[in-house]
Amino acid sequence: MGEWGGWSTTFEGGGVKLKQALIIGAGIAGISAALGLADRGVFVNLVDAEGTIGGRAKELSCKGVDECVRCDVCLAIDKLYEVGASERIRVFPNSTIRSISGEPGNFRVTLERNPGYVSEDCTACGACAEACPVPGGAIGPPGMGIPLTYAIDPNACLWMRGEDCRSCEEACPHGAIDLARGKSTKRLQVGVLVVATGFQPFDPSLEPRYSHDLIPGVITSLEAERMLNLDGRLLLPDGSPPGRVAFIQCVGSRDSWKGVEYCSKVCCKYSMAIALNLRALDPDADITFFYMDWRPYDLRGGDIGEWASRDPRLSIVRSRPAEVLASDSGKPVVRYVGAEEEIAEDEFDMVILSIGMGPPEGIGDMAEMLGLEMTPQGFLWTSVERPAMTSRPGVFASGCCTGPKDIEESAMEGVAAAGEAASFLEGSR
Amino acid sequence: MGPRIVGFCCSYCGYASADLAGRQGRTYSPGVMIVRLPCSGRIDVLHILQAFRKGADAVFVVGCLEDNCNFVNGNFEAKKRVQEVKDILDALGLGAGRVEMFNVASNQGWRFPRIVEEMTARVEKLGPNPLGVIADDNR
Amino acid sequence: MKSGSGIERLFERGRFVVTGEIGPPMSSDHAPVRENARFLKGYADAFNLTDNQTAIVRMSSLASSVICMEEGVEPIMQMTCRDRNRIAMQSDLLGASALGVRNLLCISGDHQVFGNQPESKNVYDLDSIQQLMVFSRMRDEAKVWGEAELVEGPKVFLGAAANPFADPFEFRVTRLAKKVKAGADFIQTQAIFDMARFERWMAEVRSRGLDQEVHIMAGLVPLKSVGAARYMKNKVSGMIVPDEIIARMKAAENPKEEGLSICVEQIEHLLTMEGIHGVHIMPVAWERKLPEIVERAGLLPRPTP
Amino acid sequence: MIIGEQKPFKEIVRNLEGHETILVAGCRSCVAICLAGGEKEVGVLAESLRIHSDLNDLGWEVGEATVERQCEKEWVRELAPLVEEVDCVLSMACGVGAQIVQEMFPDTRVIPGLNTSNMGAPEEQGIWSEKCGGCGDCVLHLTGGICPMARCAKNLLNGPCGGSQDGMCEIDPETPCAWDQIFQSLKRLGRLDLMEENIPPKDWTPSRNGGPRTIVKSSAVLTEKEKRAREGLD
Amino acid sequence: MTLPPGSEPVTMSSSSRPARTRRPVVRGEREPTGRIGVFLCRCGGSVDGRLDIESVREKVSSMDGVEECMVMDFPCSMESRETIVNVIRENDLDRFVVAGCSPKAVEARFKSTAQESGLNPYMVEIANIREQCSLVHNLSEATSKAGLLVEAAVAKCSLLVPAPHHRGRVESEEVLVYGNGMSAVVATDELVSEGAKVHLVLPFSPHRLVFNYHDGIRPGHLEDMRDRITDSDLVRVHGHSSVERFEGEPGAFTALVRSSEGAEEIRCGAAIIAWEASEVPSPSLNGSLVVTQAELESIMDQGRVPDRTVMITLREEDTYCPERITHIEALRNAIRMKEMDPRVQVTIVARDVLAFGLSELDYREAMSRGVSFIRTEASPLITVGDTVKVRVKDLNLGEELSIETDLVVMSSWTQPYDTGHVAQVFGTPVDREGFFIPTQVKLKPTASIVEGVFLCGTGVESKTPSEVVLEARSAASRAKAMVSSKMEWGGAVAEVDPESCSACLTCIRSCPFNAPFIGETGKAEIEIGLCQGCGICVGLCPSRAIQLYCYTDGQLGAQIGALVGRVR
Repeated sequence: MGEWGGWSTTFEGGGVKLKQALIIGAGIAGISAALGLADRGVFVNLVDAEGTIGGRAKELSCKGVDECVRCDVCLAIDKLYEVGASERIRVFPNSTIRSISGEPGNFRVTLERNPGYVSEDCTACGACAEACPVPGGAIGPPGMGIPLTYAIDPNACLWMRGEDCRSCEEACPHGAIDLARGKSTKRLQVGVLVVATGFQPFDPSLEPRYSHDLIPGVITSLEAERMLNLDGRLLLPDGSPPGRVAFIQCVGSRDSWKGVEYCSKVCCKYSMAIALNLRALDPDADITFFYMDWRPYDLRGGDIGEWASRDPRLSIVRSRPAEVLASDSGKPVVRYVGAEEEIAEDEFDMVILSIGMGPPEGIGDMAEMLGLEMTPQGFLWTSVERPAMTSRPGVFASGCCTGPKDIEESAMEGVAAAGEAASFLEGSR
Repeated sequence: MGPRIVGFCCSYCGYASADLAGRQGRTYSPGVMIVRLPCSGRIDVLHILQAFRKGADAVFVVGCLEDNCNFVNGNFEAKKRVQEVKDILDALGLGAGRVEMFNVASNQGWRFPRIVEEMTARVEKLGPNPLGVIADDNR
Repeated sequence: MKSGSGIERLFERGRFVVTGEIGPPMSSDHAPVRENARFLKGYADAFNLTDNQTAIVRMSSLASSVICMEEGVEPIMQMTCRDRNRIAMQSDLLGASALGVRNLLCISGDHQVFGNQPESKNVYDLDSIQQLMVFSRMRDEAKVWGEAELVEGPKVFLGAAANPFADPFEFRVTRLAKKVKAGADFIQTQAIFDMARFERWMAEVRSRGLDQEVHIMAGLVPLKSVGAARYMKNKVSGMIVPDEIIARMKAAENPKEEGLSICVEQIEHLLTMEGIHGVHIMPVAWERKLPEIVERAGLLPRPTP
Repeated sequence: MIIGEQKPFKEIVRNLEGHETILVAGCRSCVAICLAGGEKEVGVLAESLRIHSDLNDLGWEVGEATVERQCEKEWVRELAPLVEEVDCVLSMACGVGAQIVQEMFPDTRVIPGLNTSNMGAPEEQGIWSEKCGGCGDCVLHLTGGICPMARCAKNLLNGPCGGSQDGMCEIDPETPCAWDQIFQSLKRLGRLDLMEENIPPKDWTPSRNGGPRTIVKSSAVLTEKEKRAREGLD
Repeated sequence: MTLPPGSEPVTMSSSSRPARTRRPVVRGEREPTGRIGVFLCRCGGSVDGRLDIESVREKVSSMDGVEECMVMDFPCSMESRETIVNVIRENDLDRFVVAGCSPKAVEARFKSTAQESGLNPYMVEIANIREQCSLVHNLSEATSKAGLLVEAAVAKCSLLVPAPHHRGRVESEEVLVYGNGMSAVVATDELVSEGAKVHLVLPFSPHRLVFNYHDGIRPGHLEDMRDRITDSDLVRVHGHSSVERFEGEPGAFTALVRSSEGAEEIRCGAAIIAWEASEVPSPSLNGSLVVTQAELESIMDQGRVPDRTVMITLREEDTYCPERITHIEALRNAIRMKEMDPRVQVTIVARDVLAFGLSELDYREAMSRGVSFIRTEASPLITVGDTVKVRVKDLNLGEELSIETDLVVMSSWTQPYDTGHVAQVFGTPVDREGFFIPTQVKLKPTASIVEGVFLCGTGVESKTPSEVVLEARSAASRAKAMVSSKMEWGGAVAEVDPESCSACLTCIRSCPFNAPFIGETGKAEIEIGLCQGCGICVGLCPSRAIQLYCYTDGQLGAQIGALVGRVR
């Protein structure tokens, strides 16, 4: 990245307002906010706990085959390039907020740089991976994130496991690897904060009755997305394409037993997109949806009923399955209450759990540190009338950390946050 | 270096998909040469014919997924241009299969190598472009 | 008397005229025409000799007409605008008249795409209305088109076609009027299946008094099968076949029989319709059924002209 | 404008047999606009011909040139130096252009690359249809601005014939019936009376019946005197 | 994509255009000399080591035109870019090639490098020898392929011409908001609070603006907002007015606003179409027994609650109503009725209850308060006597129910009106029902197909009030960002050679952005500010009269030649 100029403070009406922003979380909302602010000449520090930016979107996949199904994921990925190209945005990967002091317009922030072991000097040349003696490699190649850096898997790395191997360190031409690196800190002074720490996907192990990880072929929608991302189609553990696929909606949504009372808003949309991908690749695949209410967030052509009416191999069952069992052949069997109140069982090759969104990890501490109010559901509170405005001036929030939303809406909130933050800095608000 | 294949790639999707494939270390035939276009809609029947005359064994054009073109309908235009070339190739007896249009998304890193596979397979089926052979002989 | 043709005389005497149709053969052999003529003689007052109907090359209508006359059957020679320019048309008319043909039906003719010569070039130097204008002038003023005098004009009773079932409907009567104005003496209509629409058309014809100026003959085609009905409904443009007719044909266990009855009923109905001076029966490729139809409709015996 | 379309590639190649140096000559006028014979089409065809030659080792030399209007000698003259180099010209202009090229270069064979179809107009991008028959005796004022000579399959002057159904022509359900359109148009214009009149047989003399038609605008023609004056004879 | 009814598919008259296309002056750029510099990136081990960069250098430095060819560690780093600037100046280079990472990552930086060295920013070509070469092929393959890629880049680079470009302040920082409801007010409010000057054009007087509260927005809030902005001296309200013409380019639009007083030309840098759909009155309404949700509310406002109420959220012709707001309305009103009198019976008939996100909580509350729900797919049959009977097929029970009730409440749904005209004026398409079609261009929320014109409100698609607020604010935020940032255009833009143009209109018919027009010369011209550089017109032009800077036929031809013309 090199040294980095352009850091100025502007003196405005009231107190000092640093024309700099700190954005916590480099998902689609954070990125949209960052770009929006950079557009207005504000310098942006983009902080993310992960090694690369992109947030959840980089785990998601395009679900189109020749035709776009409007899942918006590619668009989110394209934004990463813009961040990489912007001279006004500085990215801090592997970093979290240790402390924040000061007042709106002049926050003093201490970042904690976690040991990514690989610094941002990494150019993803791959020398380290080649040097790594661990079978299969302890150093993963970069995904599509920015900055492009390799990541070391502490569980596989020999050195971490107490052996004396530093071959990657030696191999790295840029001295970007420091296996011994401990936590480091970085101080920043900024005028505004934007919290965009995203969401936590529902953990399927909290829903044991659906036998995730117990029965092969039972996967979460997120795992399905990763699989699609990897090579463009959903396959069973044995590598064969699934002939019969079931989607179970509202796993970790609309479920007070799991303490999740709200609807995650996007599951109907994305699971239908996954289904469209299956259909495009296999016109004969039998697809079944188990759902309670069909809520297509995208109004244009998202109605499952309409699809089912013209696709004999798509069945829709208005029922929340009781459990997923294993058949004698070890395949997943969905057990549910059928139309006539009877207990029905259907066998499938693959069962996809459409998991919902929960508040992001550590949002509580974040809220406490920043003195922000939260909603009963554990998200950050923001005003309905000013969607990016939190309970504290100078601190804004956008994206799923304020409630479930899809990529486009998150991006919109990011943009709105940029507007709020910028006008706050300009003192016009 | 394997068959000569020219890929005209929309900067938003095909080109990005190839970049991603590279980052993810997905290898493919080095015979593939990518020409970056601002949009697949920029493709011109002439460019494709030029490539074949110079001896390309196959040519493919990559545009964004349908209904996802950054310029609304550039990828549809490209499809029509490619069809024009197919007709000409048939008339010339070179085989329409040597040229193809693909629609991909920028984040489909897995897709680009598959496209290359597909086109390489086609060349194996149709044999090398005779013009390429002639050119080589004259070199 | 304009022509002294048989049907002209019958019309003059206010008789209900019946005409039939004889399709010239795709052959140079005169026998088929003769046989049909002999067989049909006396069952209708005159017979149309079609002019390369549906643009399929057949024996010329002039030659066929003459053969009929040799059998003592009165011909109505059809002449399309498709295949002749105004020179050929006028000279053929003179020739026909010289050979004793007294009835001539002026039509624009089916487009060549339907026939066996789709690559041919059509002429349409004149359209059917202009053809009437030219011919009536030749007859009434003994002039060819332009000013040149004829030593002797043709003696011919001029017919024209009318199609109440083509579009735009509101213009159909006007077009009849144009033909009358152009010199048509009698009209043969397109085959009627949609009787309701035909009556609407006739009502307007009467309201404009056209039935007083021209002899209107209602066209009829006996249906051979439900297939034939469907074909005419769907394939023949300018032809309307109501669904009830199709249903009726479908229902009948003996469709042929049913087809004839429908036709007979239509005639009986038409006999009572004001302004209808005759029927023109076209048993397409089914000539031999004409006698039965005429018989059952109680139109026999035919009067002597 | 004049509407044409490119001949099938195989036919063009057949017609070029026996020639080795070929000039593909385009026209920037009508045929360019109907995407048949402009610089782009010239380029594509020329490149295709080169590939064909290379493939079959014919050793053809194919040149390209596109002039403003191939129907005018002055523009066609620009081709002279190129035509000298070749033994045939593949004209991508309409029939008129091709003839002028031949007229200008009587010793070089001219081969048509297009089939010239009609005088028409674009309906939408990529679709053109015939509008005028060039009969030399316009009746549009009587026919609601729709030409029966060009647009009626039987060029009737007293239509529509019995084959008109639902506004479509009897020849196929895709072709609109010109006379139905005329009727509707006159109805809109409130001039249906024009259709009551019998239009008499057409005078074809201004049309294609006296050999090639020649229009003379005397006020624009140089008189003998002028010519001599120009040649400085007087 | 359908154009609004009765609108021209293309505008071609130069009258509807500014008199001239703007030709940028390229200041301080040196005359092309054709001297090329090539900078090869080792990129740590990700290029060097994976291919033999030295042999590539040897191969390339011998090419004609190549004056300087050097291998660097990271040309993209600040220091290296300074080095490049110096090398360019010292060797009087006027164009250069960088071989390394994907141009998508680094192009922007080297454009500025070019400018810093006094060159036109588009005189640089980038050879992707990393992502598309060194990372995917083995050493020998990668080496020879890299050679070809760089050769090709040089071949193309040698034909580059300085591209027109412009970077400068917008001509107008004012924003036009054209709307008829809530989103217009919110968008204006956002713009004002961000300090932008606004022209608010309304088809009627601001006091006729009506708002819908159902989604947590404080009642009265929007009225206050309306009064605030109408009083603000940053806002000029054009009541009873319509926009009749809209032309120009981002940062410099001209709108003709007509009101009863007459017409006025307004300059603005961006525009927001904030159109609200309005209610389609449900056809089957019947006096006092069958009412709309709105009517129900006024009944409740009078403190009255019927004992038995059936709410129907299905459209007449539809199996279900996709509009979230109708469901939220139904739920909120049902809850309110139960609050007023817990004994009343309330039944909601729906196929699916569209209680997205947190509105699910309303759904739960309604259920816990004893509101009953009937799932059905066919819209119910209503017979009105002295009471009302509702016949409906219950999907769960699978049987036909006949419910007697005192009141039936029909959800009314919305449809945008007169959007056809607006769409025609602004050149933004609408779909069959009249909804504005937002651009599909890469994740630009609220963007329309016309650069600089943004869309929000239920005229785009049905939304809940809170979603409208969000959309309106982000539209405003983007508009503000646009007018307060420097306008940049040019680079890869199309240009017509009037000599060869046949004015055939092919470009005009095929351009998705309406950039080409017929200028005063009678030849096609291209509005640089509108040209997005897709090159569709270039590929189509029958006279090959259009070229796209940075991607001319010649440049691409040279590139293709270098890439393919090789021995196997």
